[in-house]
Parts: sequence; structure tokens; C-alpha cells
Amino acid sequence: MKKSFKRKAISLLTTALLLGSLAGCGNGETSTEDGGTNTATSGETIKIGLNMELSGDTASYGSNARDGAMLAINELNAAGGVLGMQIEPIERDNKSDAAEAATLSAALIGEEIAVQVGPLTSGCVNASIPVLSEAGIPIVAPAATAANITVDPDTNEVRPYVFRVCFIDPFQGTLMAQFALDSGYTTAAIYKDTSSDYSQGLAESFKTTFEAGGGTIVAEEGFTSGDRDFRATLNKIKGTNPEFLYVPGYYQEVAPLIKQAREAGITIPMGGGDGWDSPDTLSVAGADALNNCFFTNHYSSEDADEKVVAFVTAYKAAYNDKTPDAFAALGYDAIMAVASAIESAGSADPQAITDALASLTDFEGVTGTMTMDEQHNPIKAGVIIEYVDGAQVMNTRIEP
Amino acid sequence: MNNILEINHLTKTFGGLNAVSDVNMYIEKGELVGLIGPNGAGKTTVFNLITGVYRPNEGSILFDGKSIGGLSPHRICREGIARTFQNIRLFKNLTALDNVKIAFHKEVNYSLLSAVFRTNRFYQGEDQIEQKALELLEIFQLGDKRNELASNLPYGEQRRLEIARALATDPKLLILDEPAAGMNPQETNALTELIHWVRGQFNLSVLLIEHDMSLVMGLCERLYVLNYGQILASGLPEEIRNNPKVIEAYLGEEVTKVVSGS
Amino acid sequence: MLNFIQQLINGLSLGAIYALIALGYTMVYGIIKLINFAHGDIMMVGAYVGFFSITLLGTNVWVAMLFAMLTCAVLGIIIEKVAYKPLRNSTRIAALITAIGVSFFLEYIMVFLLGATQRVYPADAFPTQTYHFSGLLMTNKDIFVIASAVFLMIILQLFIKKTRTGKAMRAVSLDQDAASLMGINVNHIISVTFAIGSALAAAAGVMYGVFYGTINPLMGMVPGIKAFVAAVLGGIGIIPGAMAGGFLLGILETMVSGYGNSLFRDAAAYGVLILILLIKPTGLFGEKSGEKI
Amino acid sequence: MELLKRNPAALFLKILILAGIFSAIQYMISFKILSTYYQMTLTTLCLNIILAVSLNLINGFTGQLSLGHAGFMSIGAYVSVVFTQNLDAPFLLALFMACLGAALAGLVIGIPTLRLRGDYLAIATLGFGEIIRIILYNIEAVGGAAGITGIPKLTTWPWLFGSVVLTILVINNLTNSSYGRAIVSIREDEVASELMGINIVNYKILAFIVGAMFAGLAGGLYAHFFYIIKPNTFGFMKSFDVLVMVVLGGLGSTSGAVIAAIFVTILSTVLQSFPELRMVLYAMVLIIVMIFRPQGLMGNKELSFKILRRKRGEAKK
Repeated sequence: MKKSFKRKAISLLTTALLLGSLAGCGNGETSTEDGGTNTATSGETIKIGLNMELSGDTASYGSNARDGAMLAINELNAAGGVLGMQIEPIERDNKSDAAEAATLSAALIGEEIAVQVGPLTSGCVNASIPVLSEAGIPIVAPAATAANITVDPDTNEVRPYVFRVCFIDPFQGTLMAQFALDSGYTTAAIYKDTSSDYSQGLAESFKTTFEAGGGTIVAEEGFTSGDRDFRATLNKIKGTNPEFLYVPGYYQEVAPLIKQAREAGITIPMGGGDGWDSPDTLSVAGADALNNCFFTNHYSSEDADEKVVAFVTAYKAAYNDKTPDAFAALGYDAIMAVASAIESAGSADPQAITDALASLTDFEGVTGTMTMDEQHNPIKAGVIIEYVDGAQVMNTRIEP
Repeated sequence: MNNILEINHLTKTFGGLNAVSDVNMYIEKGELVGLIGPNGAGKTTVFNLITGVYRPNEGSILFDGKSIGGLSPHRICREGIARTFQNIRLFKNLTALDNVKIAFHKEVNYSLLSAVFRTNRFYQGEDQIEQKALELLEIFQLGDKRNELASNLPYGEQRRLEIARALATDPKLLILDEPAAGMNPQETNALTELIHWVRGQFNLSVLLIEHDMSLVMGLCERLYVLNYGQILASGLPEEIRNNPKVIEAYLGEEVTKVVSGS
Repeated sequence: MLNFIQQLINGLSLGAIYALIALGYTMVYGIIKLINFAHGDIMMVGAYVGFFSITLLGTNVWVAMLFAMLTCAVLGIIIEKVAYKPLRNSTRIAALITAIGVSFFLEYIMVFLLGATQRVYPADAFPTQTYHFSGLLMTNKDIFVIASAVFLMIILQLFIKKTRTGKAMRAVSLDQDAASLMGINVNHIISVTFAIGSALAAAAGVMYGVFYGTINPLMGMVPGIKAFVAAVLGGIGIIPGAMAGGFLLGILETMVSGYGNSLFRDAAAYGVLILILLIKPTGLFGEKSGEKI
Repeated sequence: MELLKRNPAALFLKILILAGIFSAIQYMISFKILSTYYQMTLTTLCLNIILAVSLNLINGFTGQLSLGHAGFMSIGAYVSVVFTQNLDAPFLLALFMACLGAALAGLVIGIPTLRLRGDYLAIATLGFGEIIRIILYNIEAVGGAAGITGIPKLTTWPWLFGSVVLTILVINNLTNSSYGRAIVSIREDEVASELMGINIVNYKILAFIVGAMFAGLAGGLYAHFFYIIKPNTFGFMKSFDVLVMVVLGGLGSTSGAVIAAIFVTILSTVLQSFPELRMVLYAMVLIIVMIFRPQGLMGNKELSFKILRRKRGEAKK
């Protein structure tokens, strides 16, 4: 009896020690969290709610967007804030859970935020909208690309408080389908991520445009996020002899997929969306495999544009030399767009911000210059980027 | 039909080894029969076959004229066979009263919906069960321990509770697996009396495995001796006591025990 | 036909990874009758140790694998001593819940320390070479994982059948009390089992990194469950069964993707699990054994 | 009615307390004292109570480890939405169908797997939850991975309160009957239980169906409060969260499950800003509770006036 207690006590002690060391590490890591608030001098601040996916299955999107957004806030605050007021970020984790995202929005309203930035995924944004709209708080979604975010699908009315800084799924899919048709391909295969509505959305618009342009989809296959072995399906696709392979997915899966496709002898051109954009794509798939691969994007981290270079440099300096992906850039742009709206409105009142966002014109973001259209989607340039021996080369720039 | 239990050519193999082979037994109504034999002879396996824990490979088991071989344990219990276990298997984290109440399960006369909606029928049924369970606990002198957790009872009382629990299923045949194991002679004597009394009171037949020879000889009316999975001998206690084959089987065990130093 | 053989090869090399993880699973289950949910996560830790060994210490992939195996062997022993041993006499559900706890602990402590983002395994650690034989395609990595799975299975089988420790393991898996009466140090044997099982998982982790190019803290979850399915398929507790189960599952998934509907590949894997549990819960190689009463 | 005669004072007191809680909160909602945020947290809390109490029936009382609770919840959510959105059915009918659908799924998964030993059940239910998710991904009619949005908000406080009370009442009445004792005996010792004439497979399936049914109810309520459902919402993580509550509260104690659901909901709100730490903490809670108190914090004890009284009595001695 005594002995077993001793044993248990030892194991408790070990776990306690582990937890202790954990907490110790934690302090160092999470210090970026409130870095923006320490320079606040005047009593008045502009509160921006960051409702992001920081844990759960889309945690990596949320944390990158958070990092981008925090960088923007720190830059703004260091430059004296907006309208002389410091920005106070209130960061909350929605655990990649729609209900949690809605609950957090309600909590953020209670904290008197002027605007909410995030969540990243369309599902979480959709859940947040009713609460925020009821309270008259604008929401800027950095990366929710689903078509039905800014427009109510039931009534076809524009949702007055909902904005985004990214282009929408149909735009990307259409762009790539048009590109494939223009290149003279008449047959294509689609290999999409069935667990992601983003991927499904892109695939659908690609299919529609491609078929409308006289092309044929010879195969439509799917994987789920987290998969790493695609060879069986690739072999099957290879058997259908398409001229073009559309893989709308995220780089985590797409990079090994491209590599395995090339290894399996699939030499046809492949195309995808902004989810491809990550330095990991190159390091995993390799330069050779990526030749003859194209993807639509908001921005390219290798872009020589000075705004992009400045952003990438600042981001790397702030976060251990990590290269910003599209989520980081969109998070950054979302904050900057809000700041720009506040400046042009001359007020940090939610309604004023909403009105200013609706009439946002020629805002110069890292991901391009954008103007809000009447459906609250930004009109901005899209680019098709081609990999040439490992380098991202701008193949086509499609101006709005 | 005078036999409550009839076993014919019962065989059970585990991975090619015969644990029990070609066993024939019978128990008359109201009889008190003992099953003895050295360790590992297959006694508990026979019990497990009768109570449906194992399915026999061959042979038949007739209970009250009905074949029960291969039936699932709860069906066999409902037919009227109840048992105790060699290493007590009470519901340890439940009270003595609940242990017995559970065994009254087949007397539940209210439906699930009655329970959920707490109808009058539910309360009547529960009251009946509670009363019967308490009576049974009183009989086994456990009335004042009704709210003790089974695991907190002393060893002897746990044994008694197990028998009480078995009786709650309203059996015709009670099977006891080493009921006196770990008891001192005084307790064993009390147990002997108890079993005798219970048999009369509840109109039972009893089959028991026991190592304690004084208990077996004093209690059982007839004995079966099992060795290496086979019936070595059967008969009245005196006959068994003087049977040379039996002596050899037991002596053999004693000798091995001495040799192996245990 | 050619395509079929190609798919078979793909299936085998996918299955080899499952088989490697399943080997450790089945050993641990065999000895303490516990589904070690954390097994897939030990594989993840192994992949990270290998990663840091290559990138920070600049070792080659073999040394990295050795490092990973040693680290995870120790980790396995610690997990067993801290989390599982105190529960050896508890209910099964308590042990299972603890195993789930350990699994989540490993996953999120890594997320906490290293972030949720994936890491890219250095591609030059194990350069790919592609071989073509009459229309069929194989890489040196395919050959490497398949060969290692078979090789490790044989070594393990020999170890268990021939060595003293191996025999003691079998004894403990049959009956712990009896084994300890025979003078076997049960605690020691369980530790050794965890060490070997975890080391195998670590090897699988490094191979996974090399093979698929990226690792992340949650990478162990799905392969862990799949490997368990493989172990059950082959008959849990049986070493060659785990390997056969792994290969079978790999081939099954490949065939479902290649000839059926890729959308339902995972559903098929879990479906097979439920099916095998229904028809032959002891697995393809397993023998039935009754519970002792 | 016997129910009234037994202990009228206690019954009256209970009804009074419940009515008090109900009207107090209803008052705060009606007069906008409770902000939207607190209303949402309250909803999550109620759903967690329903989930924890129902999972506790399977994991705690029956002793079978089920890791597919979120799967049953998702069936309830989808079924109810199909009924309200596509068939314009009244909410009550939709919730009823949600329960029925989930119960049916419980039966389908229960019949085959509950013949197996406990640890296989855990994996089988895990696989079952995944299968449901994969199927939902691939059904275009329910939105695939994007799920369904624009669900009418029908879940109000009276519905939530009623559902919580119903869940606790049904499961409490069930466990405190012969049927409940049979279920508990399975957890204690399957073999002995069967030899006492209890059809353990049937009772396991019963527990499984009832547990699944209430998970389905929670799913239906969830869908009609949070406006959107998608397959990912009902992943393994959700099942894990509920498991933490059950373990913390005590395997086999309904009041423990309720207390733990409240505690974990609040804790998770407090730990909002430390997401990774929250998961590490949850994991450690599981490990530490199992090592030191494998029966859970409350064990199988129920919090009742009787216990409180007894405790006071002991203190006096």
C-alpha cells in the first residue's frame, strides 16, 4: 500500500516537473502576444479582435495569419498608431471550431472591439457572421474564399458587415481553367482535397469553366488532408491520359503529391491555387518535379515588388527567419486594410469603419492593390505563377 | 425424470489439449454432490461448461431434461443454474445489497419505460426486490452489512455474499467452486451447516468443488473424482476414501508438491 | 496487368510503413494487453529526433535513425513507468484512457514546443533514385522501406523465439504471475518490450520523414490508427501477423484508390477493421484463447 | 402516484430549484442582462452537460470505452437540419428524428462491436466516427466539406433547459433501476454479471443506444444554435473533450459528469489564450486522474442531499 503510494507520488512529481518546465518555455514563446500594446501612451486604443484558428486541425493557417496580423499591428503602433490611437489586438483561439468561433465573436463584442479580423476558414467565418452583424461590428476575413461569405445565399443580399481581402474560390478556379484552355489542353483531371471546402470550391469552378470552354474532365479523384501517399490514385489518373492535372489543395499535401506524380511518370502540366504557396513546396517536391507546374496566387513571397520585399524581410526578422505564406500576407493585409479604412473614415467607430471598408479604393496591400466591389469582395489582380527550375516566375498577371 | 443434471460424454479441448474428455455425470434432484480431484484436473472447466462460459466440443448437458449445452451463460442461469467462483467475483464497488439485487434481475417485472417515468409499477417492483434481497441477506447474517461495499467485507462474508447472490437467481441447481477456500475450520463448519440448511430451505441440488476433505466427506452424499480431465472414480464418500486409484492420484500430487518444494 | 503490378508495388511500400509501426504496436499489446494509443506519436517524436539530428548535428540518415531509436527507446520506457505501470492492475478502460492521454500529451507538447507547422526533411539526406523495369517503376526508397520492414520483422521474430529475453517476453505475455514465479523479472521485460517497440516506431518515423518529405506534430495520429488496424488484421500480438497485416492494408488502400473510389479509401480501411473484428476478432494469424476464470 | 408519495418534500424542493434556475436565466435573457457571449457559453455548457452525461452512461456506468460520441452528435445535427431546412418540419419533430437517427446509428455500430472486448470497441468506435465524417464529406446534398450554413436559430433557452433536464432525468432514472444495476454489473465483472442471468450484450447495446440518442439530441440543438454545421466540427477532438469531462467527473457518477462539464467549459474559456497549453493540460488531467483515482474524481458517488448530510454527521463524530 505504502509502496504503491510512493510510486504514484514519484510519477506525480515527474509530471509536475514536466508541466513546470513547460510553463517556463511558454513564457518565452508567447511573448509576442501582447507586444503591440506596450507602446500605448494615450488612454484611447482601437481594439481589433483576432478570432483565429490557433489550435485544432487548421491551426497552422491561423497561427501564420496571426503572425502576419501581429506584424502589421506592431508596425502601425510603432509608427504612432492609427489616427494617433494605438491598436490593441485581442487574440482568441477558436480551436478550428465553428461554434467556438461564434462564441468568441460574442465575447469580443463584449470587449468592445471595433472590428474583427479572422477567422481563416470559411466555416468559422460563416458561424461568426450572424453574431457580429447583429451587433453591427464589421468582420474582415483574411482568407475565407468560399463564394457565399459576403452574400447571403438564401436572399442573395450583400451582408453589410462582411468583408474580405482575398479573392474568391470561383475566381481562382476560373483563372486556372481559362489558362489551361488557352494553353490548348482539352482534357484535364482533378485531384482535390475532399476534406476542405476550399479545395472543393476551386475544383468545382475549374470544372465548370473548363467544361464550358469545351474541355473534358476525364477523372475526378480525392484525398483528405493529412494524406501523404498519393501514388495509387496518381497511377489511376495516369491511366486516363489527361493533358492537364488540377490539384487544388494545400502545400502540405500538394508538395509530396507533385513529387510522387513526377516519380510515377506523370509529366503533364499541373495547376493549383494559392494553397500551393509555401517554400515547403519547393523543398519537398524539388525543382525538377515542379517544372511545368502553375498556380494562381494573391502574391508571391519571391516577388521583387518593394512592398512584398519589405514585408518578407520584416516578417522573417520578427519570426525566426520563417518565410511568410499567403495566410501571413493576408493576415497582414487584413489589418492594414482596416487601418486604411479607419484613416479614411477618420473614426474608429464600427459603423464608420464598415462604411469606409465598403468604399475601400486602391488600397495597396502586400497581396496586391485592391478595391472593394459592391459585393464586398476585393477587386484585385490575380497572378499565375510558374515554377521554373525552382524559382517562382510570374507567368501571367490577370488585372481585374 | 429424477436427475436434475445429466452430463454425457462431455469433452472440451484447448488448442489441441483435452482439458475435459468424455465426462459422464448425473445429479439427482435434491442431491449434494462433490467434484474433487488434484489441481489442474479440469474441475473448474467442467463448471464452466455447465454454466455456459465455455462451449463443449462434444457431449451433451441435460438440465431438468432440457439440453443446455452451448447456450449462453445468462440463458443457463435463467434455466436455473447458479454458481459461485473459485476466486470470488463479487461486484466489488457495489454494496452488498446491490450485489444481491442485481441477481434478482430475472424477477424484474417493470419495463424500461416504467423505470424512466417512475410509474407505480416501478416502485412496487423495486420494493419487492429490495425486500427479497434484504431477507436473503438476513439469512446469511449480512443484514447489517447491506450498505457496505462488497470489497470491504471480510473474506468469509464475501464468500457468504456470493452464495446469497447465487441464490437470488432462484436456482434449482447451485454450483459452488471451492466455497471453503481460505476459511478456518470454525468457519468451514459453519459453512457446512449453512449449505445443508440452504439446500433444504431452497429445495436445491448442489454440486461443489472442494479441496477441504473434511468438508467434502461431511457434506457430500456422492462424489466424483476427476483426474487429467477424466472421471477417475465415483461413489459414496467412504468408497472414494478407500479407492486406491484416488489415493494414488492425490498421493502423486503430494509427492510432486514435496519434490518441487512448494 | 502492368498497372496492377505497379499498384501492388505502391501498396507494398505504403504497407511497409504501416507494418513497421504495427510491429511495435503488436509487441506492446502482446505483453501488456493495452492499445498503446501513443505509439503513433512515439513515431512522430522519432521523426523529429531524426530531423534535428540531420539538420542540427549534420549526421547522415543512418546515425539519425540510430539516435531516434535510442531516444524513443528511453521515451518508451519512461512512458511505461510513469503512465502505464501504476495502472497495471486497474481496469482496462482506465489504461485505455491513460494511453489516449499520453498520445495527446506527446502531440501537444510538441505543438507547444515546436509549433504546429510542418518541417521539411532534408531531401539530400536520402536522394531518390528511380528504377524502371519494363514499364514498372520503383524508387530506392520503396526498396528500402519494404526491405527494412521484412528485415526487422525477421530479426524481431528470431529475437523472440531464440533469445532468453525473447522467451521471457513470451512467458510474460502468456501469464505475468506465472512468469514472475518462474523468476522472470516482469518489470524488466515490460521495459525491454517498450524500448524495442518504441525504437521500431522511431525507425518508422525517420523512414516516414525520408519517404514523404515532411513531418508535423500530429503526423502520428492517422498512421498510428492504421497501424493498429494492420496489427488487428494480422492478429494482434503476432509479429509476422503485424507485418502481413501492414502489407495487406497498404495493398487494400492502394487498390481502393486505384480501382475503386479514392474518396472512400479511409472508410474502407476502418470498414475492414470492423469487418475483421466481426468475423475473426483474433485476426488472420491469431488463435482463439479463452479467458481464465 | 407513488412518485408523489415517496418524498414529496424533496420532489417539491427539486422542482422549485429547477424552476428557479430556469426563470432566473430566462429573465436575464429576456431583459438582455445576459450578453450574447454568456448566452453562447451557456449553450455550450448545456450541450457539454448533455454530451458528458450521455457518454458517462457508456463509458462510466457500462465501462465500455466509446470514442465515437462526436459521430453520433453529427448524425443528430445533420438529421435535424434536414428535417427543419428541407422538410420544414417543426423543431420538436426534427429533434426527435435527430435522437432516433443517432440511436439507430448506435444500434448499427453497437450490435457488431459490443460482442468484442473493450479495447476493440474503442478502436471500432473511433473508426466508425471517421467513417461518418468521410461519408459526410462526400455527400453533396449536405454540403460536403463546407457543411450546411444558414440554419435557422431555433434552439432557445427553454429547449436547452428542457433537454438538459430530460437527459439527466432519463439517465438518472435508468441507472437507478434494475436495468441500471444490470448495466453497472457489466462494468464490475462481465463474466459474473452474465452468470447472474444478465444478457450483457443486450444491456451494452441498450446503454450505447441511449447514450447515442442524447448525443444526437445535443447535435440537433447545436446545429440550430450555431448556424453552421460541417463534418470537421464533429471530429475526434470533440469526442476527446467529452471524454475529459467524463473522466474528470467520475466514471459512473451523473452529478460528477455535470459538475465536470461545467468545470471544463469554464476552464476552456479561461485557457482561451493558451490553446496548446489547454490540450497539454487536458492530456495530463487524463493521465493523472487515471493514475491516482482511476474511478474519476467523484467515483461512482452521486452528489445528493443525503451525502451532504452524512458528511456533516461524520464531521460531528
